[in-house]
Amino acid sequence: MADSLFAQLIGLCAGVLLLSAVLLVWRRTRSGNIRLLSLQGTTLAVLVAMIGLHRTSVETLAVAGLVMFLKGYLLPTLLARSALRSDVDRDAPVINPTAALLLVALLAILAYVVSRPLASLGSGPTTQVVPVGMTLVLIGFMLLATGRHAISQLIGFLVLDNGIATVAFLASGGVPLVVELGVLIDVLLVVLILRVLTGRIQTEYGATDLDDLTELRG
Amino acid sequence: MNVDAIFLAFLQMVVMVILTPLLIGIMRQVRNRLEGRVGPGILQPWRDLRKLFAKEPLRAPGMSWVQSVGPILLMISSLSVCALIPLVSTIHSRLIPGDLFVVVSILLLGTVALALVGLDAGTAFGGMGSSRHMTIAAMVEPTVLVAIYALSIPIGSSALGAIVRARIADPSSIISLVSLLALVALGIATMAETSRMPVDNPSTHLELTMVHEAMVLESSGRDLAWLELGSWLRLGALLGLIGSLLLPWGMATQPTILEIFLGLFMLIVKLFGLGALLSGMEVFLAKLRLFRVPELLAGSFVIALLAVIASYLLEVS
Amino acid sequence: MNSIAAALVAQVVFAALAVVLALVLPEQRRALWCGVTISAIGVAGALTGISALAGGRGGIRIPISLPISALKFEPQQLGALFMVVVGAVGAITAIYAIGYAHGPANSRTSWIALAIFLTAMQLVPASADVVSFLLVWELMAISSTVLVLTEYRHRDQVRSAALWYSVMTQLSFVLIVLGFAILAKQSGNITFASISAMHSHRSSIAFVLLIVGFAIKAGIVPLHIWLPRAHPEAPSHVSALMSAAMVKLGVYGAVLVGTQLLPSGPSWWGLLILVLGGLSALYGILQASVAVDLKRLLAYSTTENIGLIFISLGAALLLRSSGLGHVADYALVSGLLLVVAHAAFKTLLFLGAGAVLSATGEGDLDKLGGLGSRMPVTSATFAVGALGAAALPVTAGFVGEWVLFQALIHGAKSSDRLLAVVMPLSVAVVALTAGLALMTFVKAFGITFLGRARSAGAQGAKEVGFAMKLGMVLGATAVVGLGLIPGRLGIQTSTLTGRDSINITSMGGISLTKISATLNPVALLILAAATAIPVLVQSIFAARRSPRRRVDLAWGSGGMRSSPKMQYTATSYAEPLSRIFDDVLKPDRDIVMTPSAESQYLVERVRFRQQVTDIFEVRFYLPAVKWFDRIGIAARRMQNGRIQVYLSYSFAALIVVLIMAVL
Amino acid sequence: MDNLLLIPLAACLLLAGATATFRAPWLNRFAGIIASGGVLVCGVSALVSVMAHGPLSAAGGGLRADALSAFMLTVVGSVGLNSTWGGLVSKQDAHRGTWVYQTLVTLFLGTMSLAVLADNLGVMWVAIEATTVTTAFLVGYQSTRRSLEAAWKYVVIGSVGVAIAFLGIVLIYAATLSSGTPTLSWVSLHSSNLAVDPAVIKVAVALAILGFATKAGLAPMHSWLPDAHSQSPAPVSGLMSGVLLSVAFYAILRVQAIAGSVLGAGFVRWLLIGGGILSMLVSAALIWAQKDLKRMLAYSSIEHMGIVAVAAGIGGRLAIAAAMLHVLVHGLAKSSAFVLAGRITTAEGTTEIGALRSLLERRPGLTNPFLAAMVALVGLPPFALFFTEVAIVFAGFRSGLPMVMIAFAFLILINFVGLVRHSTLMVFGKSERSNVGNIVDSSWHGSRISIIAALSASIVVPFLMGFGHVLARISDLLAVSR
Repeated sequence: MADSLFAQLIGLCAGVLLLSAVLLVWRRTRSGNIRLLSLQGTTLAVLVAMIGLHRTSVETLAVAGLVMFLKGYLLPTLLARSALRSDVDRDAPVINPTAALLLVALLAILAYVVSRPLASLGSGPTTQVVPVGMTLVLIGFMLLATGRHAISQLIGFLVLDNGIATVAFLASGGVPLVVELGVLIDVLLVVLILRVLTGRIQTEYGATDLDDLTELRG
Repeated sequence: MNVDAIFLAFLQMVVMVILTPLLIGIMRQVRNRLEGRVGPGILQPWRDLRKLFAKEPLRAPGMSWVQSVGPILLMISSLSVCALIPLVSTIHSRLIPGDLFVVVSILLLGTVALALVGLDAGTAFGGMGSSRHMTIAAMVEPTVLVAIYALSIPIGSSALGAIVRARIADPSSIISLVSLLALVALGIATMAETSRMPVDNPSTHLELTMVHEAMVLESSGRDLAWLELGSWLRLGALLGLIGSLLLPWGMATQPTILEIFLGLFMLIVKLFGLGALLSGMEVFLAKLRLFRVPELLAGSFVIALLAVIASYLLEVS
Repeated sequence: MNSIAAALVAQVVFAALAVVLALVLPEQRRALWCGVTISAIGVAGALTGISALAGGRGGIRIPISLPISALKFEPQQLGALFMVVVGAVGAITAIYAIGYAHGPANSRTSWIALAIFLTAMQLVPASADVVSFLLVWELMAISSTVLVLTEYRHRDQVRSAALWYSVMTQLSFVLIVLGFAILAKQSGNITFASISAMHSHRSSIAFVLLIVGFAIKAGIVPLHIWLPRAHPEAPSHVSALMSAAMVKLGVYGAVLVGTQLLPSGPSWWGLLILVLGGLSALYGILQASVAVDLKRLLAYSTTENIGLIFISLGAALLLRSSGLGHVADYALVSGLLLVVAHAAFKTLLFLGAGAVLSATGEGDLDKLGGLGSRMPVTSATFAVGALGAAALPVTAGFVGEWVLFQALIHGAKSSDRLLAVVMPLSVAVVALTAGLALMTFVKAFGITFLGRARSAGAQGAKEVGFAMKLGMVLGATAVVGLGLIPGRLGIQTSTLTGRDSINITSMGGISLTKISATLNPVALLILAAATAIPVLVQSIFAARRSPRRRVDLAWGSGGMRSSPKMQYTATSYAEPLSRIFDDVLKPDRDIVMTPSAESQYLVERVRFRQQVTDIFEVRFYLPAVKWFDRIGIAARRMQNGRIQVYLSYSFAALIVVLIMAVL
Repeated sequence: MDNLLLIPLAACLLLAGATATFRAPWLNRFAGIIASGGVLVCGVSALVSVMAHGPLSAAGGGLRADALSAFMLTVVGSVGLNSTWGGLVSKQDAHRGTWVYQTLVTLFLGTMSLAVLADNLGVMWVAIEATTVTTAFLVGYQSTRRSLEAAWKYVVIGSVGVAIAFLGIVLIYAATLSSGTPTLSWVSLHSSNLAVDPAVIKVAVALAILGFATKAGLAPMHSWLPDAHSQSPAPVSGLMSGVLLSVAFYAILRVQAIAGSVLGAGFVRWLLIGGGILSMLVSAALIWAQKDLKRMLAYSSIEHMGIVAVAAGIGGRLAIAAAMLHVLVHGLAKSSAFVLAGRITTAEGTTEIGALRSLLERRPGLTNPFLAAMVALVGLPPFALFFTEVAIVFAGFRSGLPMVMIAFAFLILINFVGLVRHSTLMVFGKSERSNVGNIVDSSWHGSRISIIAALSASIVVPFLMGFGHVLARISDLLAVSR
């Protein structure tokens, strides 16, 4: 594949990732967010696939497939399942969307600043867009810290994880396979556990609103 | 030298035992005369003592061995003080230099004995007297020490004999500011320690104002005799000390018969003179309220301290 | 394995033996055997000290797995003196404890703790490097805390006393660790030898840290706060050990720092110690003079005595720094003499207080009285102890204060304005302290043992058993013995100062050669005896002529009204004094008048209550505790249970760290 | 000999599998004990052979045991043994449900062993994340509202933190990639001749340390810790406080070593010292007015991790040796304290400090060892934490950090006061509830051998010279090589 095309496609994917993240911050209907999440996962998979094609390494392509299955399909569906159980679809965030979006802008700038040293990892289209991954990480963290609801925290966690994966693939074309597998499985397990816990919380508290989970203080 | 010193020490003891009752007699007589009364004559204290030794002491329930041991302890301390301080002569044994601190602490031993006697009977007034007595003693001790400390600085020794000898050698030091301040402080301390006016009224019969009398209230017979004689000796000794510091001339510096007799004579003159002076003053003094006494003592303490500091600063300039 | 090492090992072996005995023996046999073994520990410690004072060297080393040099226990001259003191006190108190310990004080725990406590105390002055010092120091602290807690079931104050004690002790530990760490860094090694080997350096921070740290342990005002709480609550033999031995180790630390680790300091170092000492001496004796609880009185008098010792130490440093070396030596000697003297008479006094406590069940002076006839041995020995505490001849306390006075009056070098002001003031402070001490101990002895019983407990008191009497008699012997022939000890202490500036006189007295002052207690005794002869003869003659007559009522200014209630109590005895020092003591008094039913002008009963609190506690410590509580409660909001808040902590940390990383 | 390293992992997996499948009663009771015993044996023998002839490696270099790993394996084994044995349930309590518990505990031990044995940073990361996975349900085991809440917070905050750590590891890998030899093996990373870009490594290390610090319970990422440790069953609390924190800290040490060989000491030192002091401050502030016994112990764990962090920040032979000793002894003491606290609170039916009174009179059997454990935890002799804390102070002054050390010492003091205050109140304080005043129960409510052994071990350890060599070896291993 031609380098120029590759660079454009990479840029495109990065753009989509960033856009989906910003939309996640903006829109607060849970079902919509989950769809955005699957979109993000898919885009990530595409990104990986393109890197694989560019490097012509089967391993990476396999990983791309795995990512597609996991982040594009499995995790969003799991989330959707547990989201169905809870009645309310809207989620009032701790801070209002405007402030959140401004915060996102700041985080993006921060991400660019802190990933300045990473630019030295080598020229080429991939390293140029590493900051996007950083931004995703920070946005994910922000979603986590502002989510008022179990599901929205899960979403935030997954965005953060996507961000890390993005950085991983962009900066280094993916860590060794065994580590990669371990990572994916761990993420899966964590999400499963959180889902189980959400279920139990649902049964205990009748809702999955995190404001109820403040009995342990001091 | 040592033998002479010991001999002189015992001489001083004997002389003081003979003189102090007379001293008390003279003081009372002077007072009586000044107040326009005839008075019993100066031998009355001797008669009192003889009477008391003849009477049987009473022992109330609750009284312990302290009642009989205390007075003797007081006597011992008073006599030892008389032996240790320079009265007739400035010669002191090398074994027991009349060290300032030793003398003061032996005096205090007597004070303690007196206070314990007061507490022993377990009556209200005994305790009251002893409490007041100890409070005053506690306040007096620093004054005495600091005052004599002030006098001892020029000599650089705390032996009283040495101090007096130095003053004989250099009379000008007596009328120096330091020595005058120190002597004033010492005088006030003496009045307080020996419970004279204005701290205590020796001839009061009103229990609530008593200090010394309240302590001996329960004692009788020979116990009382010892207590009285002991306290008189303390007064005599302190007056004698002031005398030797104020007018050291004529005190024996060599153990020759002549000098000793001269010293004796001077001692008698000084004692009786000072006694008369003291009781003369007492006529014109009113007893202080007990809670005003600390002010007096604090004042005397400050004077003593000034004396010390002055002595340094004067030496510097 | 030379003699000293053997003796050190012997102490540890005895301690282990005592622990085993305490564990295996049944309750009724425990006291005897444990007591004997523990006093053996004490004897072993004293012997170690003596042989080290005699110039013996040697010790034991214990390697540890951390890369820091091995633990070394090698007593030097100075430490050896304190080992003797601690060992002797330990031996006497252990013998006493055989008779005293019963109930919780006879439990396994408290015997084990006692053994460890004594051993640790003896090893503190033996330790030759910082880490082992700190180790035994903390062992001493924790075992003594256990001992203070002995009677926690009976009184709830015991727990708070133990808490205060452990907190203050830990504070002192922290300060000492920091100070030693500074010195260790500067010298590059943790042994005392290497620290004192580095010359011409003055780390004022280290000095202040160490002095304050040791001052806490020594019960110096305003850090004394634990002492009047812990001493009364502990069993009496433990109070004796703590007050006579453990507190001394704080002094040991201060002396060690002032004379060996940091010998060449500026003059304000000495001044600092001097001021601390003066403050403690005055405040301690004031509190003691108005105290109504016997053991509390003794505790405050400990503060006073340590204050005097600090005065002499401070004077020594001050004089040395202003070039009066020989007088400085005398000041130091007086301090060490006072250490020994105080150990002797304070042991005795606490043991006596314990005897009174166990005989009457009352520690409150206002409920005692008239014990002199019921408990002759206790009262006689207590009287000796009181004489010592009042620094009257012929006791050990008097010798110490005499040397101190000599040093102070000769320490005034007129060219030095500082000395010219400080020395007389110190003389005045010491003199006032001595006067108040006199009053305090007349009160303590008179109210307890003279007069008539003020409570049923005092009425039915019986003399205590043999072991306790033996302990007290040994103590009294020490007090008088050291008071009569101080020469030997004086020479021993003067060798610690490097120059031998003290001679022993023909009568075993002490003579300060450099300033030509001599003290011959024996001669004084002979003089007193000589003067006593005529007095006694006259008394005997008079007694033959007119024997005593018993009357069934004291005159009491002529009344049937004189009931024991009418005696002066401890409170009323100290009343004039507490009025004089009202501003310092701030006692809270209240008078409740209950009028009779008929008319409010007829008063049925008047009850007067007066309580003297410790102003330092009220003004500084309790507010500090409140302040900490407020902070602690405020801090709980940090952890308010909201996961979003927690996550934002992490988020903030992430951002900060990232920025740090790229900057 | 090298395959020794496979044993703990295999044993744990097999036991877990067996317990999950057969659910035999004896497995339901002893699986954890057997597993931790096995880990302990392997750890000690690995330590011996490492000291004798150098590092071991197995599974094609995937598993590697140098002195540090072997030591940590020993710590995992010993503390695990203490907790599991101390938490041994009686036969009748071993109902059918406990197989889940035992399986998870066994897996937990396995994952921790993997974390300390893995040579590859990635694998180490996976293992540490796996500990979160295995412990999540253990924290929520009692499935009360509070335990669920604790579990949720634990999983979310913990896995987020570890995810950040993964980002750091990814960047490290990327850095090596640019240097031509892509690797995550610690050995090759630690060999200082690796030409990597310090700027990248700096960011990477910062992220990795921050992430692992979350698991290690360092402030300000500590917030999950008191909830999780107070809600999980006592043995699990013991395990988590005693070793899980230390295993996470082990990861920090590894990363620090890499950073040291690339960046030098400075940056990470201040990161660790800052975190450590902050943790001690947090624990001091929150212990002071603490109301819950188990939370108090949890905060004291935060304090001790802070102490270890400061020591690691100081670096150098003495500090590192002290830190290692501290990790071991704190593990033993804290697990004993947690187990005993668990028994006390179950016996009393409350964890409220305000409701626990005069324990020594009423439950001497439980309270005496608890007191001993507390004495050990506040750093008093004869327990080894005294030596380590003193040594850390001295090391700090030696490497020229006086102000830090003064703060350190005073924070230790404040923590001491808080702990002693509450403990004395619970143990000696007069009981308000008159009706409970009269019970006297001197039984131990469970096995005592392990606790006695653990406490006496934490006394004698500083005097074992062989141990000294191990500590020396470890501090050489972690020594900053430039």
